[in-house]
Amino acid sequence: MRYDVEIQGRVRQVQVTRAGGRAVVEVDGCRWVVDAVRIDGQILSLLLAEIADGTSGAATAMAGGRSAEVMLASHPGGRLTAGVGGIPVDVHPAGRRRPTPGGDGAQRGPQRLLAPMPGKVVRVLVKAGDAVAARQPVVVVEAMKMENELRAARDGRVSEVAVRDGQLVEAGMLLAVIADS
Amino acid sequence: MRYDVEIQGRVRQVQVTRAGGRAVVEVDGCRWVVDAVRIDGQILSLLLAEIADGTSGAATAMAGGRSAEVMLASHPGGRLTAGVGGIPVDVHPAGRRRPTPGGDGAQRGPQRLLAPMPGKVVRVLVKAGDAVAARQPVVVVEAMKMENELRAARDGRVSEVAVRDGQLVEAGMLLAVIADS
Amino acid sequence: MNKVLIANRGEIAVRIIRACREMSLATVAVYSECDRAALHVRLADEAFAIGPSAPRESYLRIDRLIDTARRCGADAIHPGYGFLAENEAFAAAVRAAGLTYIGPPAEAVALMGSKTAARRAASRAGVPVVPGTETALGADVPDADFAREAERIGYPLLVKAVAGGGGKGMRTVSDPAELAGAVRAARSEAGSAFGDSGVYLERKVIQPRHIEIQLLADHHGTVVPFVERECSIQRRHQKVVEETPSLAVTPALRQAMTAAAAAVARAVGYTNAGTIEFLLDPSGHFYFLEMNTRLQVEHPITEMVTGLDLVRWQIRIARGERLTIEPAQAVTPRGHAIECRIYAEDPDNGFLPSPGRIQMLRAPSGPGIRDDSGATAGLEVPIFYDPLISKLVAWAEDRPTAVARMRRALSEYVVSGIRTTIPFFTWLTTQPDFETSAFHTTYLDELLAARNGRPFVEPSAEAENLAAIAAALQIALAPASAALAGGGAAAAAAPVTSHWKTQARAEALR
Amino acid sequence: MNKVLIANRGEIAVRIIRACREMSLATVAVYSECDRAALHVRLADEAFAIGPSAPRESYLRIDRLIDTARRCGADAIHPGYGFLAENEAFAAAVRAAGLTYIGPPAEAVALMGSKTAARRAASRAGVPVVPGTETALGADVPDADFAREAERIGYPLLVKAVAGGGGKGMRTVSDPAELAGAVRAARSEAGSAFGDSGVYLERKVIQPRHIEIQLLADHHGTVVPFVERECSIQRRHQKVVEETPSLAVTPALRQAMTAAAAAVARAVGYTNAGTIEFLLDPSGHFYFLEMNTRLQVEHPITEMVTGLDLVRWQIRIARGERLTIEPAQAVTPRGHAIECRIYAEDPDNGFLPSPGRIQMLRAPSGPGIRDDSGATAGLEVPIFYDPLISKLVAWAEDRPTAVARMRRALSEYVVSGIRTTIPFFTWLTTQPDFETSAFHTTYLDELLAARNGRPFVEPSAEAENLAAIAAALQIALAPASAALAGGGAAAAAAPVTSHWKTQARAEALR
Repeated sequence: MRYDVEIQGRVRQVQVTRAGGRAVVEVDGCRWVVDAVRIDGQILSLLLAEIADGTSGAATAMAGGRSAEVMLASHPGGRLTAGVGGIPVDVHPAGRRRPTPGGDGAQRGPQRLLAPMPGKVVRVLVKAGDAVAARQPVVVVEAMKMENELRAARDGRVSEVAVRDGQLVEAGMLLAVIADS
Repeated sequence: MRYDVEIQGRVRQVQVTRAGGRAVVEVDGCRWVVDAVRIDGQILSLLLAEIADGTSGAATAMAGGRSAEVMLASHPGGRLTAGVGGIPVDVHPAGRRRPTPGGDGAQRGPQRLLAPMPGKVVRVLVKAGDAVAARQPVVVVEAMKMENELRAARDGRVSEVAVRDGQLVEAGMLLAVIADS
Repeated sequence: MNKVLIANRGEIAVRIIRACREMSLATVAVYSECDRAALHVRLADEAFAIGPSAPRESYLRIDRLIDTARRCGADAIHPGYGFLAENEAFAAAVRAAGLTYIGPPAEAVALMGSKTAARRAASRAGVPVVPGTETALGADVPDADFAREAERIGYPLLVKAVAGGGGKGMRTVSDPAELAGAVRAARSEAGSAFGDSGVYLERKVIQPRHIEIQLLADHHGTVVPFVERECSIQRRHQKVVEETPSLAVTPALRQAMTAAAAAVARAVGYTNAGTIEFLLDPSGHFYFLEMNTRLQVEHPITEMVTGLDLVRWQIRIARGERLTIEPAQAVTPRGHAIECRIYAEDPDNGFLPSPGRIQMLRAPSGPGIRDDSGATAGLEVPIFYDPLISKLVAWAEDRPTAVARMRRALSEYVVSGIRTTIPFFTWLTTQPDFETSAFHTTYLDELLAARNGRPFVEPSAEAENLAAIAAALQIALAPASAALAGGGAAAAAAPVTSHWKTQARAEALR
Repeated sequence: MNKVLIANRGEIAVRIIRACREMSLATVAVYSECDRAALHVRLADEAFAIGPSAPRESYLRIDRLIDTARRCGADAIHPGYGFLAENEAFAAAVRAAGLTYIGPPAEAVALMGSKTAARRAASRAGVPVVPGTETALGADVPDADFAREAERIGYPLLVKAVAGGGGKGMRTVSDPAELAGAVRAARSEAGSAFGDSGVYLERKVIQPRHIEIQLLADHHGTVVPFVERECSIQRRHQKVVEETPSLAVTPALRQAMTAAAAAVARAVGYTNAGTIEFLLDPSGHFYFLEMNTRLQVEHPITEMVTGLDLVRWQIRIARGERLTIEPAQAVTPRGHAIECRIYAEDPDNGFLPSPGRIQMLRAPSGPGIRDDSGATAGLEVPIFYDPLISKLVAWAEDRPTAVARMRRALSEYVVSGIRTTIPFFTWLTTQPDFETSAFHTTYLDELLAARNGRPFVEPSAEAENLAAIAAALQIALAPASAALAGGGAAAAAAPVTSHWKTQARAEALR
């Protein structure tokens, strides 16, 4: 069985074959004998033994290997977060686009910068026509005690600024649009 | 809506009426305004305000009241355990019989004493024909480091002893039968 | 005292409920609309709604809090921290209603609420303050007066709001030409944030540490200061890691700082728990910064190294009991304690708040670990409040072991469904300057600025492989199993599953 | 030392993994068939299967354990407690394989494994033992010799197995006429339990307390004894609650007992962690009982009051490091610590094991609480091993506060799906004799006998009402909602739901 999985924005092919009671999994040319157990819906315990090139999975005599817990959390829109050793890894079913965090979800076309939480615009740092670089702060929104800088996902040019200093915004409200330059 | 719920072996009638956003619940003549929220599948958070006799639920002006968390765990056969303040309460849908813990589940008819875990019979304390009283130890089974006394659920007379000292038993194996005396 | 209403929410409400329960005091929680399912509501003996989610309509409503206390028969109120904890009107109103306020006198709260009045009080008590203006400079003070005053104090300096806190209404000025503009900006910010546009000038201490002294004071004249807390790891003036003791504080300095803290407390007739914050400059001089007239977020680390229960003592003091703590015990730390504030924020996305539903939670435990949390699986982290979900504390015999233990605990901590600052702490606790305690209050901001938004923890190639394998096997194991989706994730997980299932089936048909 | 294989399971394997991780040592877990999903497997860096679920086919298989260590490149083995922890052949085999054994010398394990040899060693070290026979009495010893020996020792007395432990092969004799029968019964029981039918006689101490002294000994001649643990709360010779310090031990007695414990350890060339168990009679005399040549289940309470990490020290000692503990620190408790052993047993049904799937778990936390657990939600508690799922430890400044804190923590502890001993501890910690520490080793058994199986905690009328209301509302809230059944409970819950739904619908149609 082959699965296409988008990991951190890059599509990986995962090949799963059953060999006896165990699974042999191949990812980008590397192979492991994997023993996977679901603890509850969201925790998967994996034991992995790498298969050296040119040998078969059956050669791995000991059951077990490197131990890893992966926590799978699901989000609206079919996105998953896989927590591996406490580090979140973005996972997508193949063929879908990963939304840029804080951005508008599209890798091409104008970036629609939305308010990720309700708050107050404390500073608009750009005006229409400004060129912006990836990660450049565009708008500062205050929520609770903190000021949060909302940044451009990639290079572009501001085509619209939809809010002004001091304005209250709701989550999801449009703040600015950045066209590809 | 009326629910019949068997609690610790006694059937209770629970009447639930919706009054505005809240529920008015009546159990055996006592009434409460209850605000219930499900935290996840198994935890229910209840806030209860007792309704004094002769008044209506609407008279309870403050939202909230006594706070209780109830943990509902399900078991095979439709039994539930409701954990209330750490104390387990047996809950059954009405019309079904509650199995006697360690016994065979029937309140009438012969008690079939089954091994609740695999282990070794260290002592059979009765022989066929003996009269036994409720809670009297009948067979001692050792599991891991402990000796466990299996007791009669209620008064009766031993009609069959199915194991002998030193015998290994599996979980669910018949140990003895006690007929009603 | 028989029944305590806790005028707060989240982890601190849970902390106070625990202290009350251990003292056989009944507890009353209050909740806003979005907090109905919160842990503090579930753990309390009683809980009552006090209004909509916005703080000013619920947790800041003095009238509703006191009314609730009256109706349910509570005879004491604990304010926690934040919300009304430093509001003198609340302290006064609670007492006017005949209830016990578990906190300081309203007068001390009011006095310390004015930064300039607090500075004068410290000076009078013989405690050094950072050179600056004695009184607030109002809107009518001409620019020339500011310039003269600034010249006297010396540059660089800070323009600070009299009613300030958390870095609001504060501006750094390095050049006299910038002064007038900075004053105007600070006044405007202070006015909108605190309703008081008064500002003052203060010399800017370069690379200071933030060192604070916890203290307790009873109604019988006893003041007990505690070993210092090192709180220099801050992001935009908000503490993110605290520890005790500080590697920068010698026994002689500790003696001087605790004595200074006690002197300030005595000078203002302080009672209950409070904290004096100091700046410590690189040459070892310390300056009074301000006093927090409440329990601090970071109080657990002090409890870990002294073995004393500060919340219990707050209640005992409020009941009129005498402080019977051995002064030496309070200033003699056993071992070392570190606290990481776990926030529902996405550290790799500029620390934006990350509200949402916690799908799974597994807190670390074992030797030396304390987790003060208000979170449970199934809870929505609301957008309305400080997104602190837990305080993870590691104690050990010495600092290196405590740091190692903190890293171990962070590696065990599982919070899924939302992003948290756990990966950030995993990164921070391995930074060389953190390991050697070579930091100051702007250390972290400088470190973050240098990273320019680069993620703290990029998944390793191995982590990416594991994620890919897990995602594929999650489907392969049992695509249609009821066990597939735990808790409330069932519905949300379904679309992914079916998408992949289709694909896998198509594959199998070839 | 770089990689440690932990030859154990459950909470103690988790405890050791935590210590290793804090020392940057890689960890290897081993697991039997039923333990594949256990927490120790998931937390370790590597994990390997060692056989079927029955202990003798997995956790007791010396060959497989050493083979696994060799193959994965582990250079040290920690035995934990139980299983092979007091097996001299294992200690010897580990060392013969060129690996470091994190435990005592095989010779000391062997010596202390014989109760009579241990008694002789203690006597030689000048430590009092309960009057009794010096050597094992074999199968050929005539009844008359037993009678003569018994006369010399005095009645009541105990017939005990030489290889004994946990009360097996033990008989109390109050009347000379019962002696011969008791000897025969004890021999037969000892033979089948330990493969050694040797027995000996010992005077029965009336209402003794079980007091034990933890110690550490390095390879450089340093022995450090610790403040005593009070372990008199036992059910059928198994400890269920432990605390430190003991209210029955004066400073002078502590001095004498710790000195005696250290003398025994020195006399047998002991190294690493071990515990000397004593009986303390009501008049204040103590007697050597036996030595446990391993880490104890109850070691955390000693860690809580001394601030020392015993597992970390075990590893450091095994690496050849010198013990640098200040002796005074080890015998000077700070505060009071209590441990409750949380078992998967049904206390209201004769403490029968209650294996099954843990549907939900919420461990208590907050000030002074430590939970050393091997359990998580979704885990099956297996039937093959000791059903200990967690050790709940409460620390506080003094005993009454620690007891109050333990009760608070018990009230927060949620384990659903299986029965546990939590309700039993809720009951026990409110017993007057427990509160005043007026107990001895048979206190609990007498208390239980007097209850004659009566449940410890009968649900109150209020609890029954709440259960009824919750059960009804669980359906009323959202009968068909996906959120209805959390975790793996989905399938199991369904029949109930539909049963009630039908009933409710029928009702609505009338």
